[in-house]
Amino acid sequence: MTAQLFLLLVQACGWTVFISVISIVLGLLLGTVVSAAMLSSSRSLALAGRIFVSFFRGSPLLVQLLLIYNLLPMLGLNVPSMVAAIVGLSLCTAAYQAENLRGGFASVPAGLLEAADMLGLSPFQQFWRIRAPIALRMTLPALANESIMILKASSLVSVVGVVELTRMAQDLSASTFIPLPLFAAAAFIYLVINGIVALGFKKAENSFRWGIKA
Amino acid sequence: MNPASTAPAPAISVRGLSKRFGQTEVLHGIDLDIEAGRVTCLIGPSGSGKSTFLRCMAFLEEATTGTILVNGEPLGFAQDESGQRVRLSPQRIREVRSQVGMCFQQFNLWPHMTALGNVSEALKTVRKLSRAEAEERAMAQLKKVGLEARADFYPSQLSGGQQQRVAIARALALEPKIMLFDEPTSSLDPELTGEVLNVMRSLAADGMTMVVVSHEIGFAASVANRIAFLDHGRLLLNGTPEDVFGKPRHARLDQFLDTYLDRGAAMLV
Amino acid sequence: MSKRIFLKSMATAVVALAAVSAFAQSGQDALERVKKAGVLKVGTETAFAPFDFIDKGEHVGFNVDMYHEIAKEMGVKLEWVLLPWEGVFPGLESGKFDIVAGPATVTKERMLRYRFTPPIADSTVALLKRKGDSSVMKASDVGGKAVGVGKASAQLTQIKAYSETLATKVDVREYPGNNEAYADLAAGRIAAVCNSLTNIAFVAQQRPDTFEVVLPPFGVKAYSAFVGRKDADYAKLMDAVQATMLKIKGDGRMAAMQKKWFGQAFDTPDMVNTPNL
Amino acid sequence: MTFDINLIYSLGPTLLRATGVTLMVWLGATLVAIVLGFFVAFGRRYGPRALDAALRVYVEVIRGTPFLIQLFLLYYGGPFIGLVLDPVPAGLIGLAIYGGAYFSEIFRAGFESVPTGHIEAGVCLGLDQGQIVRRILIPEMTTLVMPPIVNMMIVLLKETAVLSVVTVPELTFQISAIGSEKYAFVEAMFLLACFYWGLVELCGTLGRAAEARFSRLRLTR
Repeated sequence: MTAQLFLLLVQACGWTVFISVISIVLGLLLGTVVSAAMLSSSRSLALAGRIFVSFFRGSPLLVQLLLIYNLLPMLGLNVPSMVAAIVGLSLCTAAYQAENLRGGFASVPAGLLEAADMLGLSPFQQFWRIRAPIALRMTLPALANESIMILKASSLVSVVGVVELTRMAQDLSASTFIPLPLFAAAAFIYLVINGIVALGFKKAENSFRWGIKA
Repeated sequence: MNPASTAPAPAISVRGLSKRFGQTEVLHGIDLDIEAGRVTCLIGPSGSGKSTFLRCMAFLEEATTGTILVNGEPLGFAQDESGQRVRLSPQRIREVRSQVGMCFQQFNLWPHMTALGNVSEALKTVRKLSRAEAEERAMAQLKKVGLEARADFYPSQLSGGQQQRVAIARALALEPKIMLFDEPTSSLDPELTGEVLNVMRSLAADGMTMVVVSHEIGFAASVANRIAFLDHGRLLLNGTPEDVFGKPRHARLDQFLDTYLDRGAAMLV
Repeated sequence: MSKRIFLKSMATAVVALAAVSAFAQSGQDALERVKKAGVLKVGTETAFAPFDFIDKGEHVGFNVDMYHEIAKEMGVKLEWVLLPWEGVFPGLESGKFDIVAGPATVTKERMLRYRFTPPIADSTVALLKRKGDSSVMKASDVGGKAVGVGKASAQLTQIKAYSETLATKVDVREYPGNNEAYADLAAGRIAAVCNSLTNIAFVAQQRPDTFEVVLPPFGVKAYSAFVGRKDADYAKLMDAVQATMLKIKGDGRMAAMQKKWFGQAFDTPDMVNTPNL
Repeated sequence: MTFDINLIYSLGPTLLRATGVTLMVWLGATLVAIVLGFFVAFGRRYGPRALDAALRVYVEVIRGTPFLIQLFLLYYGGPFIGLVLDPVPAGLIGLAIYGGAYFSEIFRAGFESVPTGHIEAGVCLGLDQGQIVRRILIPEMTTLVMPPIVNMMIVLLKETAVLSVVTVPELTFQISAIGSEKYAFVEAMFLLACFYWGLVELCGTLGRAAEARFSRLRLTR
């Protein structure tokens, strides 16, 4: 295990972080929409939301990525590797985040919204000023967990041609045949990244305590 | 305005109001006028429908039949030319409802905003005031309820009584003509009810039209100008405290006072 | 979600897949498309030394040199699409690239689905053992011992057939990939790994302190080649690649590349039409 | 694109066996992981400070690294420190260690939700430690921890696919073989999606039924 090999791993982890961060943010936005659909009074909208969540949580991410990368071109939409990776990971995490947020939205006490209603806040204002911040704060620990899950799951995007950390470790061990040190080094890098992410979320949780003691 | 008129126009006028949840009818054809500038107390056993009735007057519950006029304007539903009951536009509902403020049993303060944030929120988002102006007005309201020193505290850092006073300030900030109180002291420790009742007393003294659902019979007897007694979704009694509480008493009321009230309060009346 | 909805959505997925595959049948001729774009796209996996691998961060190997020559002869540029092996064939089917490097051992079963180019290497199998393991000196010594091999690979067929010829059968262990088998050989669970000589010679050369090749090779003659599609619209492209490769083979360039990457030149046939496997 | 449906039929018995292996490893590992997670959470909350610190390292390292890498190091690295495991035990142990870290976090939240007053009440009534755990802690937190446990079980079910890397003959290992043997990669992909989606839906349905049952029990008691 040379410094040069380790440097290659560190470079590859750049893609891991890049793809994961974009996917988590996109997944949060899409997840909000999907959870709104699931909570909506329209039955077909709620059903569509449920099927989305069921499929993207239920089938292997590997298969989802292969479908996006290989099926869309047949429909005349050629997606480059990076786009397929981000779309696939975003859809998958959106399904998980939608479930989290659904719980968060449901747990915002109805009275808080009645109070807003009495004061004349429009439904839109009620959602963005009252409901969303509280739900997001309540699901922040779950979002932290999901972010770490996605950082780890991003190792699968190599199947659509993005060489990230795990794939680089595999590729390098297939030419140097020293897999154990390479995999241990990759594990170490994941641990460092995830440690930073966990710390960041702890900080965020602490700065949005709203006077509630830990 | 008109000294000749003994009965001023009612602030809220309820006619033939019924409410059903699924198969169960919880309110049966209630007629009631809420007088302007007076305090009306709704009392009754649990499950008598008094909270539901109050929530109908706030349009948080939609009455199944009947009409509610707020200062002469229909709330939520109106009769069209053919006498058909039609739902008004959300815009119109909001306009009429803006005359009504409400305080809840659970305060319902928004946990992610400070006391000042809670009070100034609607001034900013609904009244579209500038931040500075909204906060200035909010501060004045907090001062009224004696909490200007707690402006930067989050609800979780305030006692129950303080939270309810912030909630009152929040409702008053929009300058409603009528204030509805839904059991404002029920979830407070006994030693904290006083501060809330004092705020309500001074509000009454300022001439605010108030409708209060309460178990505080002492408060009802001493502050209210009118008492309405509900039982099983029907308005059984409606009159001055002297009329209602004075002897001879209605049998159901007597039973209620015996069962539901602590002896101390019952002595008062 | 109820079972009915699940079945319904599964059925929809099947129909969609069928519709998509029907749609994909009708395409422009592949050779015309490649010529027009001026680019030949090649898909491969970079965990298959010495054919395709990563050295100092660069994709190198026999395939890189070989396709460089093919593209040059055809007058087009070369574009690599690097995927893990499980992503390579779906990519070929969906037209992400025009041909696969690989290579793969030519077998009857695989010829049913794909078209092979002229072979590029002898893929006769041999054994890789731990350095200095005196209990395995020749291939037949693995009788009664555990031998690792890639799951469902051509080498699996070879070692199984070979096992039948021995007095005590070989304990054949199947691995998801060759690299896991090498790792387990180092870990000591197995006595040897069975793979193409070209691959294991490279492994032993990279880690001479750990591994050692058991010579001579055994089993039936087999060859490995690049893989392309059998569809009609790919016929001209595959013909062109085939002709180009035979030209490169004919003038000795292929032998030179084999010498560079495998340490020896192979005597391969122009085409494998009836493989032994 | 070629799609050969007959391939799928011919694989029937193999797939049935592979499903069996997947379910067996999954259920076995889940069981061990839940027990492990419970004791880790218990040790962290009620044990000495040093134990809490040590267990915390375990939880954070396991949650911070991909399961694939953990399993690879356990199976192929283990023999270098004298730990030689067969594929199925290695898969079971690896999955259990992985799941245990996550379950311990779920139980930690569960323990925190039980008011100390309830435990003190038990102590006052003279219950011993085991009785307090069995009769107060576990019943009280069941409703809270059931949904995340079901969720985690689904995650573990999908993670069993990784066991193919240490040659456990489960679904992914067997299905991907039809890819490498017959080069039928598209069929393999389709089958993988169907099998896992089906299993996950089944697990989710059973999980919800169990949740409903548990919460009914709580209400009627």
